[in-house]
Amino acid sequence: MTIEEIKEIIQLLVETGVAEIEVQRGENRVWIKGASSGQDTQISLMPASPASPNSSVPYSAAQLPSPSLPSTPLPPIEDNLPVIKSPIVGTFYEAPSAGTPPFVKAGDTVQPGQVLCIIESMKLMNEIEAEAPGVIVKKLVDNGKPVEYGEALFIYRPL
Amino acid sequence: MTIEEIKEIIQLLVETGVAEIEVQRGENRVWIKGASSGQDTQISLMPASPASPNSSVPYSAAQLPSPSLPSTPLPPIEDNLPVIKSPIVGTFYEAPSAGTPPFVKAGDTVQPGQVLCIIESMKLMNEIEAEAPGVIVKKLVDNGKPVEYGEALFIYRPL
Amino acid sequence: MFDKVLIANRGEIALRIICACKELGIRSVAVYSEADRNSLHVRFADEAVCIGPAKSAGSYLDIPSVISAAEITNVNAIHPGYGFLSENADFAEVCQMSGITFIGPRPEVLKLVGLKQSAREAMKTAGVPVLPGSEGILKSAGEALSVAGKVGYPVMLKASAGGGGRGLRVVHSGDDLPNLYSQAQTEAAAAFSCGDLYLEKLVQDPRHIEFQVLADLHGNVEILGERECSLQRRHQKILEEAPSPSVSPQLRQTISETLAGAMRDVGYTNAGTVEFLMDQQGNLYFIEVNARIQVEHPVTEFVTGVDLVKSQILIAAGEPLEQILDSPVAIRGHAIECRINAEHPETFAPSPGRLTALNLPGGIGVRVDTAAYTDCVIPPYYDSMIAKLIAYGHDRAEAIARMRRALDTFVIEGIHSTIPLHQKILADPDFLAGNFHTNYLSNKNWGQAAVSPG
Amino acid sequence: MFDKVLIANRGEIALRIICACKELGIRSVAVYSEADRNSLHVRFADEAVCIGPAKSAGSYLDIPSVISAAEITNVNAIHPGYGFLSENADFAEVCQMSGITFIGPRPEVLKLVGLKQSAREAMKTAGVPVLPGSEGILKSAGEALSVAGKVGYPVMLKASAGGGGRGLRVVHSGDDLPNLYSQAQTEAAAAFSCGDLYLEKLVQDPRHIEFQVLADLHGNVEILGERECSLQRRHQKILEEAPSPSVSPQLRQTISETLAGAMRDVGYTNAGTVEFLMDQQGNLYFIEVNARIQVEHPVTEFVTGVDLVKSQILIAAGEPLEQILDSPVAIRGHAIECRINAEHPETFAPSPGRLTALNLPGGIGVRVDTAAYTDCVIPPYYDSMIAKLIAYGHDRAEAIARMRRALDTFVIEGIHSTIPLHQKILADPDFLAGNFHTNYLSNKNWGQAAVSPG
Repeated sequence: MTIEEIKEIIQLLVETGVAEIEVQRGENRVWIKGASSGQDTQISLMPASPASPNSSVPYSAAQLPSPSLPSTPLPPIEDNLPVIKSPIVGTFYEAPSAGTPPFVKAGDTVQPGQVLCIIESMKLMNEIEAEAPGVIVKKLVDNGKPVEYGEALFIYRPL
Repeated sequence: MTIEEIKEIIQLLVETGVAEIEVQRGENRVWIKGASSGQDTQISLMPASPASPNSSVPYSAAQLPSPSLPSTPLPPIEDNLPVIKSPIVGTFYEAPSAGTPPFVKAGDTVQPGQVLCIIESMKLMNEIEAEAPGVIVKKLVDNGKPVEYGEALFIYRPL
Repeated sequence: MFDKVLIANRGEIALRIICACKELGIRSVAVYSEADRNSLHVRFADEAVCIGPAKSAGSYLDIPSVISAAEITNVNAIHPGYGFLSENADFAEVCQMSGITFIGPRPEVLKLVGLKQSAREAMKTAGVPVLPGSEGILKSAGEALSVAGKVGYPVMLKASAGGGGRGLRVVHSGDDLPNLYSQAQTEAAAAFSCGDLYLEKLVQDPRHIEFQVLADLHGNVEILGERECSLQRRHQKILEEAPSPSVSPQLRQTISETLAGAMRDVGYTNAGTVEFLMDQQGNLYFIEVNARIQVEHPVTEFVTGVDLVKSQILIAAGEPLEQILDSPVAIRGHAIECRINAEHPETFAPSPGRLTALNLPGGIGVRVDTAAYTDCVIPPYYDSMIAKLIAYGHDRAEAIARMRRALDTFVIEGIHSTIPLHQKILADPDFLAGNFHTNYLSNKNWGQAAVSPG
Repeated sequence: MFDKVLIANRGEIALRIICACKELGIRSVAVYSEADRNSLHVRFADEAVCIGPAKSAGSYLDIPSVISAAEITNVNAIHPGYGFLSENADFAEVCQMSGITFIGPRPEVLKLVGLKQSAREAMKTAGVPVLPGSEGILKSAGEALSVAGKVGYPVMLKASAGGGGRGLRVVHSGDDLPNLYSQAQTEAAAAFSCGDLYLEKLVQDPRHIEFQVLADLHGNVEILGERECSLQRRHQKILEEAPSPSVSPQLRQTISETLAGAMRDVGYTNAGTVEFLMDQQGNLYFIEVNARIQVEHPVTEFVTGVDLVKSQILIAAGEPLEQILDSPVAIRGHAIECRINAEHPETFAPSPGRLTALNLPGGIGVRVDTAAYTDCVIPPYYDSMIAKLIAYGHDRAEAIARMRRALDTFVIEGIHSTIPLHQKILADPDFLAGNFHTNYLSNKNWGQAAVSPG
């Protein structure tokens, strides 16, 4: 691998905001970790508000009044499992109506098309369905709470 | 991998802000980690104005009207030899008076205390003396030209 | 007064409105797309809700998402800013039905002034000068030919629902008219789902001049002078000033009085702008109403001392104008705004990307409205404006000198910007002499500006 | 008019003066120490000369270096800013001898007003109210005892050449006086090479109020209203406003008229500030003349519309005041300045270092004077001010609301700043009521402010 090629890779790193890259060609190997500026690119894709005080997010929450509504504090993703996100803004309901049991609970196996919850938006009840078979690992939002676009609703394990 | 190539990689590291890099070629391997804060400090000590267009100095000369007086464009230091700098602001004279030969010229060996040039400041003629024995390699300022504090006047080779 | 206001916009205008809310002690809710997660309007609002993906059709333009965000955050009112949903009568109507105050005119007034031909009729009735042209919508190319014969060529065919130059054709002779008529009709139908056209006399090399309106809920209307917006590229304003170097105090007063009556007659409320063309004899002709806060509102704020965005909120909350404004509002000094866009200064090619270095000018007489910061990313999804740079002076010469030094100390690296173009304009003898019109930039060959006036 | 001006200063004031030069079409020369190589004043001046090492004694305070820089760049004039050489009569004299215009008062006037006791005498003669105290320099502790007995305790012993609290002692009874007298004398001699002392009655919990003066080379003097500078920590101003909430129009007019005569009598020229203490009955007493532009000049600029730094340059170039100022200069609205220092907001411990993130507030009614940028370094060698944040409003309430939102959107990371202290002040009922004096901060226990008034 020539210096020119390495330069190109670094350029890519800086431009795309990729954090680390490792390239191996036969016996040649290069490993690069983007730094302060490379990290920034990553930061620009991170959730804005729940920055921990020691993070290097441009404007850290420590010095700023953080918005009271959580701007998508991405939940700790247990074991790197995927999440089911809200496709709309609205109010989350776990059950068809008050007093009835929830559509799903942790441990349930769900099939494609199965209703997982309702998001109420402009008085309309939107049923959110499972897209693939899986097991619900955890419900992330409390009943009746507002959710943003893209907010994680459930952690699930695909089957 | 030659030292020259390693130098180039380090240069790249400094310019792009990459944090770490590892390059392996066959049995050769080099791993470099940029000094997170040290790196910045280094940049902040770089000359501000004569920044080359591809440098990462905060505001590059390419996009800015550069000051017409050279803000100490550190001259190319030939073979990494030391320079003798001006201790004051003023006008540089290579000779005691017009028409007389210069105090020193390239190739001259100078002794401590020997006068190298005059810097005129507020009508006062300040004689600049050699501090250590050496050979003058190059005069960097033209006769009668203004010099800043810290501006390089001569390149010399210590004896 | 409102407790909490949602700002249905992004960028500098969202931040501008958040600042107005903070000054009034009102809590603010930002909405944002996934591309704007790290934006300053998200950072500085009291609350923020992600409403959709980067593309504005699914976020900033999506009425259900915006209304849902307003409902889950329990706001009293929505400020729409400019662009996006700001002049959307449907949106204003949904707000009304949802019990949320829309900070802008009533839906029916938005509808009236949004249709160019009906706005023109209303203004004409109230005595505001309009361009000679068709009475209402043209029924056929034949009618267009007959009207054009009466007002004299060249004429313009315009889409009634139009904007941005779509459905617009310049006609130089009757021979070309039938062809151009059907082209314009097809284009208008495709762009606005409405092929209605009308016809107006073409003004050669016009100036673009607009008057700022504030109207409260109690029938009081105040005109806060005019702005000169003739410097445009591709029908987009690039540099604005107040007052106009070509409007006399007499003309200002006459138009202001007529306009105040006209806006009262149509039931206009909140802030708005009435746009005029000025011909080479100095006559003004109404062209359209912009029923929202304008990008260039700060030049009016500088010369009148009125905070237009705070005024919008106060008006929507029911405050009468005499509580909001000094009486009488005086015009003092001169202000210029340069739009600093993420564009190549010569080709106007968009230049989105990361600002690797940023130095904002400051000091006396200089105002910057921006949501940019060092290391922020200008996304490719929205308009290209990075910042508005506004300079004020006792007179036009001082404002120009201030603007020049502000441009000299404005540093943007990492992307191209229109700063060099503005530096060229502010050194140009024609600009300095106030000698320009809407074709100024294209005549100078500065950038690839379109030739037809807007 | 000058072709080229050298700015013998650094930081925001150097940039402020460069901006004024640019607006007047004058070329500017920056000087800088090795620590300031990457400063914006170096970047934006037309030329820049390194004049010495980081420590100011060898650079910004070194007269031969500054004069040499002026000579090799062929400037017509030097603007000294504030601090450093700005009130140094020797420097002004060297400028004169070198054929360079010093933008400030004449050397002999600098000398006169620089000695507190002679300034006090001159003011007293012209009818400006001064504090009861000694007539001229005290000859002995015995004379001090006798004067103190007449004016009544507590009294203050002050160094004639003094400043910054050195050589200053508060005396509560005659028993303490002899000891404190010799302490003050020793301190003054060490600090200023002059042990001369004088004595004044101590005003309890005074307000600090100062009047802005402009005087041309033709004997015309204009007083541009006052500034309220009572909010101090360790004798250093931290927040200033104009006008003062405690000066009535009548008092302003009376003092202005008397002051104009006094400044004309002493042959004062260029910009200057006359500082007063106000006692709890609202009486003003002269304390000293600051013969330079003040840090807090922007609040006066906001309420008068006068560009004080441009005025300084025009005055030095011989322009008469009637060409520079509107006549009469009116005071409109209210302005507040917060000094944003690189200090811990509670301990006031200096906090030099790199600004890792910076967001400057902007928008309507907000002005920022700063030389800071993202990633710049605040060096430990000079004063700790990073930025001046100034907010303007129609009235004090609006100015306060603007300042609050400006502070809320001002982001500095990497070092500590006084932003949180200002946020506390601007939310404090006593401040909002205009109910404060120079001991306000120490009484609140906000920071370790010294107890004795300045």
